Amino acid sequence: MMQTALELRNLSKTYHIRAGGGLFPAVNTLHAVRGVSLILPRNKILGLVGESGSGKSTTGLMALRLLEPTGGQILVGGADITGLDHKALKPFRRKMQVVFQDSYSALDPMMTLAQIVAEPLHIHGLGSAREQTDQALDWLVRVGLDRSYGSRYPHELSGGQRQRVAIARALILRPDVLVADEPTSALDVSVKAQIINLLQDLQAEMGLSILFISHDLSVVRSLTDSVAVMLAGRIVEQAPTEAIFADPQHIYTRSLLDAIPALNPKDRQRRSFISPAQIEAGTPRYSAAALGIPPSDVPGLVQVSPDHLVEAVVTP
Amino acid sequence: MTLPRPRRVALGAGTSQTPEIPLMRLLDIQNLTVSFSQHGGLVQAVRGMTLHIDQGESLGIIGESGSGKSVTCMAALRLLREPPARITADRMVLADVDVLKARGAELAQLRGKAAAMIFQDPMTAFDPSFTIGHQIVETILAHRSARKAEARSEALGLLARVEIKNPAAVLDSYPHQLSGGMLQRAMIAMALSCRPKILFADEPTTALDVTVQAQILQLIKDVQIEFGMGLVMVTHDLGVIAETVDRVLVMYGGRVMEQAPVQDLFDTPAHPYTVALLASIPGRTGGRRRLTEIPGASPNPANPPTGCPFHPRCPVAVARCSQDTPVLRSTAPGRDVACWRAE
Amino acid sequence: MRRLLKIVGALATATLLSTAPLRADTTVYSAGDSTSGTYMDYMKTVYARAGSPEVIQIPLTSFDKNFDLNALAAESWSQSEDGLTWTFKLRKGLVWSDGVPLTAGDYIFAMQRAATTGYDFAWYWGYAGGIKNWDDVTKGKADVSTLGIAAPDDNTITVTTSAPKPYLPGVVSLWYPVPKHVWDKVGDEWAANVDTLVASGPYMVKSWEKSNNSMTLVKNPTYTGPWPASVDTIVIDPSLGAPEVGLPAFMAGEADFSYLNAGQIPFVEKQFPGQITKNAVFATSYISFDLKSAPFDNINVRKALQYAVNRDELTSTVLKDLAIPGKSLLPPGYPGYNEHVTSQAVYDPEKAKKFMADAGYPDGKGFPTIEIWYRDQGGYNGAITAPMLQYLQQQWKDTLGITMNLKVMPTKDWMDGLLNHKNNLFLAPYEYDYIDPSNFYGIFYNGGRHDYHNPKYDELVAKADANPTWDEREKLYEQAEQVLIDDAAIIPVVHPITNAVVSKDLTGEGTTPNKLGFTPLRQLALYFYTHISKK
Amino acid sequence: MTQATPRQHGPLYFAWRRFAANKAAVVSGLVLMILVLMAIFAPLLTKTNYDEQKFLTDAYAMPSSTYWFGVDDLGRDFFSRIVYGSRISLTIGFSSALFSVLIGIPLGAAAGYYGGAVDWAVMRLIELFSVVPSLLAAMLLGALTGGGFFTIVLVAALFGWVQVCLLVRAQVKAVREKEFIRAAQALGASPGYIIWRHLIPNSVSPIIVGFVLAIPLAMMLEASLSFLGIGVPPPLPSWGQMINVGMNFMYFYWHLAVFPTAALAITVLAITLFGDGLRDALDPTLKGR
Amino acid sequence: MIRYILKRAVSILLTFVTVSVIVFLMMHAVPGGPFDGNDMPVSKEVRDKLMASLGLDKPLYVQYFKYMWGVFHFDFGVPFQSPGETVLQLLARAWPPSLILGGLGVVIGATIGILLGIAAALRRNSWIDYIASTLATLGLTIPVFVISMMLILMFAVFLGWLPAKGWDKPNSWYLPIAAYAMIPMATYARYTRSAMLDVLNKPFVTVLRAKGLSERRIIFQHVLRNAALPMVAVFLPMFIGTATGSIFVEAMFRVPGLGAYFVSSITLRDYPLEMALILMITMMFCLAYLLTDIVYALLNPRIRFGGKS
Repeated sequence: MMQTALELRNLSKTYHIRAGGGLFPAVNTLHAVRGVSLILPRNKILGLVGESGSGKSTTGLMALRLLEPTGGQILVGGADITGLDHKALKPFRRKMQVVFQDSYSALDPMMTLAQIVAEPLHIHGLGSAREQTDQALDWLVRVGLDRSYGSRYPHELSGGQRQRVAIARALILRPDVLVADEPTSALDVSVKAQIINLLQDLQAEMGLSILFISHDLSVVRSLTDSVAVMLAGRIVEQAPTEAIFADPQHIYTRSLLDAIPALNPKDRQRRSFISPAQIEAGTPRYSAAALGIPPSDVPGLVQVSPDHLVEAVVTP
Repeated sequence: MTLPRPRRVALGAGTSQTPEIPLMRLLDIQNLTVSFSQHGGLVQAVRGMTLHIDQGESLGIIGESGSGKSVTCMAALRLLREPPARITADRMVLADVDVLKARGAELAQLRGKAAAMIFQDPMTAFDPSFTIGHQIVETILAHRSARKAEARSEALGLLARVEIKNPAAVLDSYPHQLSGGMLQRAMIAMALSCRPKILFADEPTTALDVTVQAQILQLIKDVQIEFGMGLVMVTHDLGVIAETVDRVLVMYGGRVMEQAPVQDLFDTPAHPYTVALLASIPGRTGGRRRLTEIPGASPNPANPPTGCPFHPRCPVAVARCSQDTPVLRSTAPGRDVACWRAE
Repeated sequence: MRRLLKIVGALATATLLSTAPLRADTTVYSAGDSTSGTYMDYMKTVYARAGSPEVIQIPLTSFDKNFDLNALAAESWSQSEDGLTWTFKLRKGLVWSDGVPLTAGDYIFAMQRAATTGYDFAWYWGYAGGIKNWDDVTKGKADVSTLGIAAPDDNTITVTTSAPKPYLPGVVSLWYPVPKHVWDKVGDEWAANVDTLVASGPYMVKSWEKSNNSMTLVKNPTYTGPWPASVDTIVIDPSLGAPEVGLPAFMAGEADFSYLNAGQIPFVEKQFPGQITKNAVFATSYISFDLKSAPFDNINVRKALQYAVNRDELTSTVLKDLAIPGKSLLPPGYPGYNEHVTSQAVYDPEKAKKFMADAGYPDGKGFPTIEIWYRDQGGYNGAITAPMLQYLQQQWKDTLGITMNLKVMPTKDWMDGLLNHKNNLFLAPYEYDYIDPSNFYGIFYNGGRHDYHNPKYDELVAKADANPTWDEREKLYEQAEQVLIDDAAIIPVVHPITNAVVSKDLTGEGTTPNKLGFTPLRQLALYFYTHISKK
Repeated sequence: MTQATPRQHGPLYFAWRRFAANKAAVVSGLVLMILVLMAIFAPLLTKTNYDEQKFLTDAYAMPSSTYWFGVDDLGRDFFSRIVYGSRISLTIGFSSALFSVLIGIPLGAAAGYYGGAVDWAVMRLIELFSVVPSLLAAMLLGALTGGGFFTIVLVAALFGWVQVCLLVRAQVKAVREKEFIRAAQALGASPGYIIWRHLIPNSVSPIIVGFVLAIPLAMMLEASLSFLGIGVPPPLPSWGQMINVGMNFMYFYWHLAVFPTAALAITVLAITLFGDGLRDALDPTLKGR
Repeated sequence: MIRYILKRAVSILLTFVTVSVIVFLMMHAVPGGPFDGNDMPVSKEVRDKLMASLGLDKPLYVQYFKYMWGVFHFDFGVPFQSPGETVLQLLARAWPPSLILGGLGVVIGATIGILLGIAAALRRNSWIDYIASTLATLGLTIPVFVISMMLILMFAVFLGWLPAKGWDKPNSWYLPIAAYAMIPMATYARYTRSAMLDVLNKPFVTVLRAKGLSERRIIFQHVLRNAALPMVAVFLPMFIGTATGSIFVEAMFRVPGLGAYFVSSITLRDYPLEMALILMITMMFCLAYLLTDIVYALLNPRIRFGGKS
């Protein structure tokens, strides 16, 4: 049986936003994330795909307990970490790490690379200062930099190099789970490939499980084992990566795939705007009888093939 | 369209223009160099850039960050602050005007009217204190004598043209009230407002979502054809290039590496850098796999390598590559390559 | 003309002014005191009075520039056999400017009101006047009717004192009338309003600008007494009182005289040679100790400090033009001033050192760091205190090896510190209120201002105060001061003087020096304003 | 593998490079250094102590080769007093600035990091200080404490910390949103660790700028309070006190007012320009101009 | 937005009350009272009698509430140092000169300062910049009373062109206003320069240039408008700070304004006036900040219209 590295159960996040003026303004409730359930199997890379505002980053932050969920549970290696306080959470922090999109803001500009990479060891009090630095320098080598970089500062590096450092910092504690929040979207094409390869290599070496959050379907296709597509805080489709690319079920998934720029000028095509109404109208419908479940008017995830879930309306 | 005021015609006519230039040529840049003084040192962002664009033509400039592609555009409209920037060129003529000699009103007339530009981040490109409508109207009024109401109705039409659903509402909106995609449409509308002959698009979709990006690219392509403009699309994304332009210029380390019609570039890339770039694109085929990567990092503009800027990362480099800078030479009609190894 | 004057340089101003044509009316532009006072009523508020009430009301008596006592409202006075009761006869025919006769009742009423609702004056009439039952009335212990003053008829005032007061006629130079007939209608406000401000003196108020308390005084046509008005109009501008403001105004022809600060004197000497006058103050700046706490409970310490003061150097250098040596409580020229007393105030550093050693602090070793508290104020005191104290600070340090810190504070805080023994060293200034030695010696009488209690001193002062014979009194006061000197209770340091530049147009007795070389100027307001003339 | 330059420089090095390019700031820095050295080595530069009335017979003497800045009303060499005055005035400036920073940093950091109720409370406190007229409060405090050196430092610090606090708060707020803070949180770092290791080091620019710009404020406040009589007690030679005394002599003995005013103006000017230079050099938002 | 203003108003009211309590306590903690003598001590009985007559013998909190109750009814009491009028009357007579002086000073100073700042920002590092910066810094480095004294010496004493003091003649206004304007001029010049540079570095300015707008229009319509936003935040408070009278300028030029009362109310322990002055200024500052918030909101479409981000 496949082991679960990270599991999100029915996770949701709600914001209350005051709108308009007056003494008693309307309070709008914004459902940033609603009822997201995900399983990240051990030693696998799961892609979480969506556009800005789809709630994918919010989900990632909640998974790391960097943002308090409004509802639902987070399980790391089977243990529920949803309600744990700072102290109780600390051992779990070692098992879960994160890499962000903006490598510039992800590294403290006032610290040297050695200090940055050694910081996790320092926070968790692992080893002497010397050992910490040593280990940090080793990790710099491991992510493709030189030991001499240890005394440099972030601003002296290129974006790709900084992202390597961020990865080294994330992995020095040998976590089980890595949440990678758009780690390649700010990078140039040639560097993007380097970072994707580095993640692939380290994942394989360390048996890492990665939750890979991205809006870039091309990258997701090259890197992930399976994909979950998010739209407006919900997951609308989830399947092994090739299944998504080969056989997208949801109209939104299809529109996302359509929007990928052609990689050959010959494949240029006219594109048109897909409205929310079109998405709603295009939501797949499945017969309850065929699925053997009770019918419902509201969309829910339906299993269309063994690993393929899609948000669909179940009709009688 | 109203005619430009007589004085400006006279000014424009008085500037140097050589009779050999074909009437169609909108932009002609030869041997452009842009450098910035920084901490006492001089950083060369663009080194001997040559490009031209004709009426109705679309040119893509592709390159990674720091390759000098945006600086080239900014230099063409003299939008860089001088100093610290220093621009030299053997020739830089935009719509029959010598850009390097243009001053004050002449320059202002060049901008927006001869050439318009759209920028990467629509969120910061508008003045937050004024409505979209105001900013479009003022652009129109800056170049044409029209009544405010006329300009306003024209702005309304432009917003409708860029496929904004409720143009009247957007006209009276402040920038912060609109989404990035909407603002980028508004910026295109603003760029079109004076019927420019040439449109510079500097990474116009980088800050946008995938689906929005596709729509904006489509829109740019549509209006380019409709208005018969020349288009310069600056991007780091090969996909965008593939989608939008006819001819491509590949830049690296402040230099042009290769120039080719877009189909030829994708089919038969000539420069090793172009080859490597195309190979490193993720997601071209199905299945998890390692990508072909270009080792190393882009050159540091403050301390560029000698010879070919790509030689430290080039898989086929020879000794000569590190010493002599290859010149851009024609290998086939419409194809130029700057590589010692390319035939 | 005036504009022209301003355009011409400052140098020419003086000469031009002197040749300026005569004005139809003579107007004197003069400095005032208070910018914030409210009531033009001396008997209500002494320290925060507005303008110069002493010019518009007529006191019983007043001093002239030679400090001789003149009869003003009182035509004559006499002392009873036991010396306890004084009878003042008012001049006949005095009227208020509204035509109502000025009567003894107006004087009595003024005093009764001061005893019940005033506070500024409460100490004066008890301490200087010694009026019977005064203290009990002010404290609310006795009814105002028991006060030792009475008006047997409209022209007679009797004053009963608790002890004989031979100098009482001088004390009553500060006794001004209050128009009871107006007060009955509008109360204290009578003195805050030009319409109700009836005058009994040589001048009356024509206009009063409340915002800065500047006022215009004109001749009081109903005035029949001595010292009549000598100019038509007086414009009093309080802001001119400060030398920094007064001098520019003087130079611009906007003031007829101006006080000078130390920095201005050499400048004015050059610009206006011969026009600087020295003005009488009759004040003393002295050091006082808290005699009850260490280290100043030790008389040797006090003597050491006393002998270490070089007054002559102080006044010839640091306080040049600003003060004269203060070798006794009384200033030179003041009645009772005594050469024998002053001869003891010598500068003797060796003696000072010896006293310090005797006190147990050889070369100042072991002596605590002391702080001297002084008042933050303007005028002539403000001009001298800081430099004087810094001089003393250095001198005591050099001579005695003791360290002294200075601390300046508002008058209220200073008084609070003095009364409540919050510090043990003070610089105290005192300016006379009436011309008699008893004025100065009273400061130390029975505690007085400084909590100084010496039965011998009290006895001598009491005797001197009550003695009707001047020569005997003078001797007794000399003995009393000797007690102070022997006790080293205080150290008189300097007598401040003021300097002023006076326009050449301003002439008359009021601007010419007296026999001591001092000009009265505004210090003797009533005399000054009635003894000047303007070209 | 890369052609990056071999030398390693921290961000402060580049701030220094930017600073060094600003001529006015560098000159100001030099002037400031001279002033500080002057204050430290005052006894070596002067012929008398500041309170020695050695030249009573030459009191009020004008500047000359003997007395460079003349002699004051108390027979003291005025140059000595100006030089010693730099000690007093600079001490007031520096210690007030130090206290401002000591109060401002923790409050600003806490407000910026925790936000919410803490921020609210700190902002109310700041509001409190911004609606009270500072000079009036200074006089009231002066009356309460009796004035003098410490009152001035207290008052200057009491009203100087607000600026530092706001600067630090804004910076911490901005830095707090940076992803390296998120990363540290993800590592299980405590708020105290994050504030101390990340937020405060990254707020070093506003702290330095706040510190430097608080100095002239305190020095000017000292001059103002001296004018109102709550200054440093004589004979301590603070420039403000000397200006106040010298004003009375301005008609003739101009040197008694001009030299301390010039000393104060030059110092305040130097510190202000120095501070401006520092801010320009340290403020990343103005980078690359 | 109304909600936002109400919230600010409540918080500012809270601040106001806090200030009043603190000031009241501090005021009474200062040693000495209004009836402590000047030249000679006043006997305890007399003082007690007088203190009781003004209610100063009551517990502090009673005095505080009594005073604030009066304030609530616009009754600020009677100033001890000027008992012939109420505090309100005193303010009504002493404030106008301060208001005129401060108002004109700030407006003139700010106008010149803004122009200097604009010039300095547009010609960065040119001689204009240096001159403007020097002028601006001068106003902040020389104490205002020294500037006043220099003006008096120059124009009143040596040139004799203008009167050295007073407020009654029109030409007596020039010098104090000039002295007064120095600080706002300096502050505004510095502030404008940095605000302008800030905006000039914004990306949208490049866009405006790319649109072909004239430099003049870019500066005067767009850059100034955006730079004005942060400048608005300092204008009103500064206006209040000076419109209530500068102790220094008014003292030097003998302007019969409020300035002198700040000092005298404290040294003379004139509690009603002291309290009234502080409350008044505090209230005005509070209102100024509130108004600033409102104006800021009105000028800033982000707050005015809410919306995204």
